[in-house]
Amino acid sequence: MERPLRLVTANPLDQLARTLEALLVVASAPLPVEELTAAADDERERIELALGLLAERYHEGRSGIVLEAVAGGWAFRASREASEACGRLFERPVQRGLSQAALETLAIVAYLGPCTRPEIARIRGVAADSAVAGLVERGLITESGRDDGTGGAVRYRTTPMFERVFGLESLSQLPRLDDLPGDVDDLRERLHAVAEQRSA
Amino acid sequence: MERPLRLVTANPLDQLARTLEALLVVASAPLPVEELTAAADDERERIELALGLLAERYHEGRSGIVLEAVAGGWAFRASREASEACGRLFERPVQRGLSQAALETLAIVAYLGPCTRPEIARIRGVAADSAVAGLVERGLITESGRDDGTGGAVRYRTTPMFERVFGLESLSQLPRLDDLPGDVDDLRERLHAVAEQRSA
Amino acid sequence: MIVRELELDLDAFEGPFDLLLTLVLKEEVDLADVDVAGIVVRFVERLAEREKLDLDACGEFLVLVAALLELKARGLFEDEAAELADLEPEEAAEELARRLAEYRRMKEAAGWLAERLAAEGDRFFRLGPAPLAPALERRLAPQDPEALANVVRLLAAEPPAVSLAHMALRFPPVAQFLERFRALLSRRSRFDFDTEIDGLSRAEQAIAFLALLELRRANQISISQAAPFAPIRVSRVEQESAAVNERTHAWNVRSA
Repeated sequence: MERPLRLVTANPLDQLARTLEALLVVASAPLPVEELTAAADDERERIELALGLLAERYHEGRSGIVLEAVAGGWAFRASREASEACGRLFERPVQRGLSQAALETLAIVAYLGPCTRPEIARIRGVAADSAVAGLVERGLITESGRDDGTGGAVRYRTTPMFERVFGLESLSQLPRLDDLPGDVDDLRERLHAVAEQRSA
Repeated sequence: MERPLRLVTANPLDQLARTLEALLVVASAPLPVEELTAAADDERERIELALGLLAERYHEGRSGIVLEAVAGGWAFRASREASEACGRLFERPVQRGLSQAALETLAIVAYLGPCTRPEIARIRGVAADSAVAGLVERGLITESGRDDGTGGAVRYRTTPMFERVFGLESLSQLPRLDDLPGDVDDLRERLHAVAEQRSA
Repeated sequence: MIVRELELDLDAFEGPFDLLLTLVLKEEVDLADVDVAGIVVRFVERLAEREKLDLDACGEFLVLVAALLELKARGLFEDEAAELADLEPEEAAEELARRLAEYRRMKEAAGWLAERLAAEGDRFFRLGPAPLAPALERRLAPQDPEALANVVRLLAAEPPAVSLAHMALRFPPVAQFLERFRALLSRRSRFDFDTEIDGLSRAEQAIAFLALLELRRANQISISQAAPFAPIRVSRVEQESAAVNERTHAWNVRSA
């Protein structure tokens, strides 16, 4: 491990290359040369030289990290050699369950029909933003118009994917809540009333 | 660039180390050794040896990419040397620091969590709602079920992001409360000093 | 030594003790920010500089600091007033001390976190997915619909009834006692403080005492006490003399 270090230290571009490595490992999108130049606060030619150096070091077959020039700029990726391992990492066993926040949000949307984030937050007593975003991302709920026609908040409803995951042919197959009001409006009222009590 | 390669190739762990590099550069959260072991499909001891090798290579001062043990796993980050350049291009995880209220709330959740907003308010003597909301928004704490499993208040715990931002391998790295410098002792000492002066 | 002139140098306040009390009473300084321990240490240091033990000053100081501490403690645990009021004084003191210690530890922990954040704040790491990573496909295992029903039942469950007893025992504002004493003095030229506060909780008594100090500061009353622990007599100050005295002695609450 000693020799390569000395080799690198001898190179005047070394520090610049290290800065670029750092920028590339933090980036979540390919970085154009202009952005690298601005961030490293150096000359474009030197940036390009340093990138060349890095491309050689982070090269297929030599390293598990590979530097690649893509449409949008430069980015690190995993080596092809490791693609099987990466596949195992990303196709990790299907996710078991949903978080409490996700489950509550989903249950409210499923039983009450289309609702807005503010309403979900009011019933739960905590902000619903990230739970709603997560469920949309997984395709379990989706936007369904706006409250009061146009101007209001976005409403969300469950998707066919939701029905598949929960093994339902339709929403009418949701388990009955015998102990609670069967009518949706009454149930909604009850949930709001309890939420208010809880926050008092 | 030739010599280090031959050196590395001579090492039987080399291919495994390359695989780990690949996994770490694409992962979006710190990877626990178990996950690395499963993805690389190798033995745990060998994984640990290879990680040691990588930790030496990707070390502060030697590389722009630094490997660290954090939040219960292993992850790459940018070297501190490059933090200025990174600051020009990326947001810090906690951009503008944390208010005293936020820090106290975070301390309570980290030490006593999971806990509810009323519990936090009881210890701090003031409502914790906005501090909790701010910390949730920054991803430092997250919901963790409800009190007593009943319809009680939502409980919160710290996230892996919290451990990453604060550079903790796990919550057990937090100092024991007894070990924190208490000004109670300082106070007692000063009173003793005054008393001694008096009797002298 | 005159307690009200005790010079303080605290984080939240710098100046004489009587000014601090005034600002606290006017709610211009948050009592939660006042380091009472710092006041005690300053007083003890001043006391140590003297040849003789000043018992008067000690007594006065104890009364004022006790009132400040109680106010502060109550401020921290407002919602717990009822619960604490049910305890014996020693138990309540013990409980308050325990909670204050807990809060203090959390403040220490918050301080540690602040230092840690300052030291580790320049660590940059990727916050999103890697640029060229395989698309993450999180497939969800089949779920039991009964879980949805259970969650709705949970959200619809009545929360446990909260005792509202503390509403009646809520800490009265200083203004309430100010009004009460002013009203009393509009009917009578003097009254006995101890009789007036008889039957009140200790916290209420402390507030009443602070109201008394405020009236004295505004030069609307004079206070006398025949001996330590003797009843405190409060008399109305006549308007003419009040105007004369206005600027001279803002505070004059020393035991006789």
